[in-house]
Amino acid sequence: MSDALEISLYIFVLSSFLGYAVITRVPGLLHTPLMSLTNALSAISIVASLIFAGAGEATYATILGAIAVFASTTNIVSGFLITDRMLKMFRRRERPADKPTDTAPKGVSA
Amino acid sequence: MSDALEISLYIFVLSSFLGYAVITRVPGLLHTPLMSLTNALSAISIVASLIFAGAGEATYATILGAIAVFASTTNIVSGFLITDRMLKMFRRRERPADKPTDTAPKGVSA
Amino acid sequence: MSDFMNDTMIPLAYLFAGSCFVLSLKWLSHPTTARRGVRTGEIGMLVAVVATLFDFRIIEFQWILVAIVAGSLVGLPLGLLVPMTAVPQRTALSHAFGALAAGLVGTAEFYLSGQGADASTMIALGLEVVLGFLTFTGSLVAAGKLQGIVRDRPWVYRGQNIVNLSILASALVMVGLLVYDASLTFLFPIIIGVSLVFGVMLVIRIGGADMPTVISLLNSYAGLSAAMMGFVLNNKLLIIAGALDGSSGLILSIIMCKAMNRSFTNVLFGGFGAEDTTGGAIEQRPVRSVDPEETAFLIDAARTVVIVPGYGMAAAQAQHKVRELADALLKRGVDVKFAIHPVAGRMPGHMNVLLAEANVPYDQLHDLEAINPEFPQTDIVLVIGANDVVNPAARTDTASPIYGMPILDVDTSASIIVVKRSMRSGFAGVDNELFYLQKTQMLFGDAKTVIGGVVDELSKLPAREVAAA
Amino acid sequence: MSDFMNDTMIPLAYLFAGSCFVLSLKWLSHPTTARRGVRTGEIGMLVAVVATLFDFRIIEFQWILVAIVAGSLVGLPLGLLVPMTAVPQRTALSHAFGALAAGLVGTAEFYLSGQGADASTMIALGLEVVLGFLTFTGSLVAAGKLQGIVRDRPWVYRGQNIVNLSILASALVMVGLLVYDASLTFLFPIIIGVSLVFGVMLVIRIGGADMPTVISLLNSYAGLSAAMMGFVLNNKLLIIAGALDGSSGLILSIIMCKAMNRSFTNVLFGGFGAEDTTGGAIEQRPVRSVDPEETAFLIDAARTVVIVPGYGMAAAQAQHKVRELADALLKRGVDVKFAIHPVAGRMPGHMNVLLAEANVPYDQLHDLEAINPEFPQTDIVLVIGANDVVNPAARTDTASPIYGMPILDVDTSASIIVVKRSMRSGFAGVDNELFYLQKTQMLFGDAKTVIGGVVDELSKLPAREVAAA
Ligand SMILES: NC(=O)c1ccc[n+]([C@@H]2O[C@H](COP(=O)([O-])OP(=O)(O)OC[C@H]3O[C@@H](n4cnc5c(N)ncnc54)[C@H](OP(=O)(O)O)[C@@H]3O)[C@@H](O)[C@H]2O)c1
Ligand SMILES: NC(=O)c1ccc[n+]([C@@H]2O[C@H](COP(=O)([O-])OP(=O)(O)OC[C@H]3O[C@@H](n4cnc5c(N)ncnc54)[C@H](OP(=O)(O)O)[C@@H]3O)[C@@H](O)[C@H]2O)c1
Repeated sequence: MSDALEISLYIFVLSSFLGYAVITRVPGLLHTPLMSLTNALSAISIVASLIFAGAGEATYATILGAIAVFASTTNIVSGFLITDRMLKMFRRRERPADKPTDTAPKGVSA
Repeated sequence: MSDALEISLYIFVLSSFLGYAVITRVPGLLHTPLMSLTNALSAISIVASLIFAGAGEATYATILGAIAVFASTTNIVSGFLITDRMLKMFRRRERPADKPTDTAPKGVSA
Repeated sequence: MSDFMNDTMIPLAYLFAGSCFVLSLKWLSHPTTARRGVRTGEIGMLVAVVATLFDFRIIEFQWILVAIVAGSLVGLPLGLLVPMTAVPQRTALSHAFGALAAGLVGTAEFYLSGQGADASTMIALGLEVVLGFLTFTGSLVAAGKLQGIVRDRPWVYRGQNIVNLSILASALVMVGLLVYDASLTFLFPIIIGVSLVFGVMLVIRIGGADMPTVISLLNSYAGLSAAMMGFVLNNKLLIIAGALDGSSGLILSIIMCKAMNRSFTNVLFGGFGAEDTTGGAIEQRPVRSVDPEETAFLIDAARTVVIVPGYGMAAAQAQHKVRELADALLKRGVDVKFAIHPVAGRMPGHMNVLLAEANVPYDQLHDLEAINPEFPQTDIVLVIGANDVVNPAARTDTASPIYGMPILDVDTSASIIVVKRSMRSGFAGVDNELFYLQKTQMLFGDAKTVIGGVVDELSKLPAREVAAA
Repeated sequence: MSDFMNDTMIPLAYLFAGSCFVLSLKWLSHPTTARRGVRTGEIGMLVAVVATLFDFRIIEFQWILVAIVAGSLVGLPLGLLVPMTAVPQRTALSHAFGALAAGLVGTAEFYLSGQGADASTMIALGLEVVLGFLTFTGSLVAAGKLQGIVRDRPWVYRGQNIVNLSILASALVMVGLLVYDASLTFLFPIIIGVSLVFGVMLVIRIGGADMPTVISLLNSYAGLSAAMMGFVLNNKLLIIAGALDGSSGLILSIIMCKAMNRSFTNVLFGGFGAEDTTGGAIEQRPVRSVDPEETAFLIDAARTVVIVPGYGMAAAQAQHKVRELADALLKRGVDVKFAIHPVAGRMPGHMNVLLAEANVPYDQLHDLEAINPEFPQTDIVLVIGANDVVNPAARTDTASPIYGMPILDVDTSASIIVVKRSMRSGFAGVDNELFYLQKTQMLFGDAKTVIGGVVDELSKLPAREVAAA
């Protein structure tokens, strides 16, 4: 097994565990923003496209790279914007929420 | 920055995030077993000691390695054993637990 | 300098970006920190992109500039103008874009340095391209179906699964051949073509209502494909982001399947929901129906009202009217709660976003576990355009296709008012006993119209002396 | 073959082991899955060790065999015979072992291939060795204090912090020199020596009651040192395990500091608890005291009793008697709950383990957030060898050293009975107003003895008609 492959495997496995750990903690309330956010994040593949689009190695590579940059940019811009738009809308009630914990007596904690 | 260092950094950062994510989920109830378990796990450094103890490169290396193997083995054996001993002791009550959720009416779910 | 930049700064920038992405998702775990999460993600992205521009391999910038400007021009409207109800389509579309990028990069990589590649790299490259292109067309079809451009009803014929699977198999076999002998370059375009076809085939056969599950699945494919790109280019940041994206998509689709009590295979190959647009034949059994005025009287008299929104509310764009109704009732001293089923609507979290858009505070929204115990103490449940998620058959009728799907036990409440246009069935295409219960009344009509009516009637009623909410 | 083994099998085995470790900790998140977690960790460890034995660099096995056998011989009793009350010491001891291993490997590595090492490797090596050896001696001292071999009271003198910090600084400077010029090998033994000394200095000055925090901190050092070893040897598995261990230790010490409302610096350099063994001067103010018989009467008459165990219960080994008491009361229809403060005892989770050992089901144990709202409805709180964690001064007296530490609000209950041997103060060395409240009664004596007494008295009482528990 080449070193490169070994390393990639390690990163992949660790990141997958990490993904599982953080994403299972996202409440159903935020599943739609979650979709659009991960969308924007995975558009990080733009860093690879940039190389192809800018290396000037072969015309077809430049073109393919440029299209890829275009596609990724769209996702980055729209993804972050719409996620934030959604999240802006989530707000708590002004008047004290009537959560069970709040209705329960609190003791005299200062 | 050498490749080796770069890779190590990535693994370290990812693992630390992962550690944070999983360990903050361990309830106070199990903090003592947690200590002894992580203990046993970090004794994985035995895999390094084994090389030194068995490579026969230099006597001092062999001796230091062997001592290290000894130390790690103690941790592995005792760590796993005592953790399991503790966990064996944690048991639920036989009669239905009186958790708020359970006392609340359940609806007629089949 | 440039060396230091490339050997040290860029890797560090990428590591920083990766950490930002992890934190970004971590902070999405609560509405109060979620926006910080978005900022963090943006910072990470910015740092990574800027650092990359210093990469010594980049020698000409004009195409990059053009592409970025064009991308932003398309992205801005997609991000700012798309209405909340169209979010599913937009999501599908962006998967298409992401996957396309991955596929194209893979293609470029293949022709540039495919010959030198070792087995594992070639495998990764193959997966990247296949996943990329099938996700591309698949997502486009999904978006089309959700937008109503492509017809919604699944396109099914006998032996379809065998055909589809053999298409996929052929693509993988060709990848295998390339691994075996990279010089068989003529195979590559075929692989691309086949993948594109397979994407269409895969999604065209799935009912519109299953699209959300499919989208999440395609989401994880897109992520996986990006991760594979990372394998090919030894780019750790791509692997991290891809893995995060992939696991997110996978987890969401699992959640949806669980909540629908369906299996992946059933979603992908079941041709489920073939009925849904046709709908169950109009029922002849008698039901008791009410008009907005009576409804207003009834709920105004109640102490506790639980509103159960469903896909119908989204379809009717009724969320704002519903909010008005809830506020009016709260003002009149009625205790109003919303019960949100995990798969109510057509996308995970669909109802939450719509109601948030309509300014319903999220602590008024209660999920299945929280609200089910409360129905027995509820005077009136107002079901607005929901059907399957309140169908008791899921609990009782082992024969029903939705049997075992966890539902909102509205039938345990004192009385129920159901808002829908007809007796037609919901996405699952099954009849709903709830509508025929003695304590159930039907309020027929488009959700937006009738709820609007109820609000007006309420405003006409004399103020009641307010009981403690 | 051996090549394939070393290039492919071993890395995969290590990756597998790493995944096992992550899952192992993940499953520790719930008592019902925790033991599976341990199994998984064991499997990972086994696989990693066996795979390593196939490493081509290993040519002779006799020393390995000797070391493993000897290690097992020492480990078995440490794992099987150590009583639960001695767990803190054992933990400290195993940190010492782990850190020693790291230090020794680092040393061997330095002399074998230290010359070739580049800057970053040398830095990692230096950190590994310094952290390793200071944790080694530090943990030994900590264990000694907890076991009562080393005297408990912190050993403090003026300017001590400056001295300690300069010792540490000197070690780091020497590491710096080695990074600059690896040929200065004569520095290496000095670094080791200084680190060993610093470990002693660091811990000797800290009060026995702060040991748990120190132990957790040393835990994270040990982990960090193992991770550094991974950096030096490019062993990813070591980095993963080290990072997991390190973050665990760090998180636990942060939790403890939070729960004690103290800062790291305060714990490490505060010389806090210098008073604790001396204890506050015996109070002359009057207190109302009861004997076991009266206590039995009182609690038997109560509807709801909350038991608050503290360090005293551990010191007295009274957990079994306490369980007997709880069972007796439950049988007699009294509703009994346990209130567990996060830092009750001398180790995080200390009380939970002891009570679990005494067969108290863990769903009878309630943590601070859960139980505090219930005290106002509680008839009698039975405080058994707890002091600081129930000291109202933490809420009210801004001057108190424990001000701001979240406590159990037992003073909001109807009446309180406190079991302790005297009016002496607890670890924080502060007086406790709770004992002088009108509704408080003191039950003086060794916890085990008096609780035993109460149980006997209870058994003598006539059976009461059972109210709903
Ligand atoms: N949320 C997800 O992620 C997701 C993913 C995949 C599948 N699904 C499936 O989607 C379904 C969601 O359940 P649901 O109860 O929310 O929706 P549903 O079961 O599909 O029922 C929606 C109801 O709304 C009514 N309706 C439609 N347009 C309306 C309008 N303009 N005004 C008033 N009523 C209208 C329809 O009845 P009329 O035609 O008579 O008006 C229909 O019965 C579940 O079966 C779930 O498994 C959800
Ligand atoms: N748990 C952790 O992780 C941790 C870590 C670091 C520090 N600490 C500190 O330790 C303290 C723990 O609080 P705590 O209330 O549990 O204990 P505490 O405040 O130390 O008080 C223990 C009490 O138990 C009594 N006691 C001792 N031996 C006894 C015996 N044999 N029989 C009956 N009573 C006995 C003592 O009074 P008499 O001498 O009069 O009997 C003492 O007042 C907190 O200050 C916490 O900050 C805890």
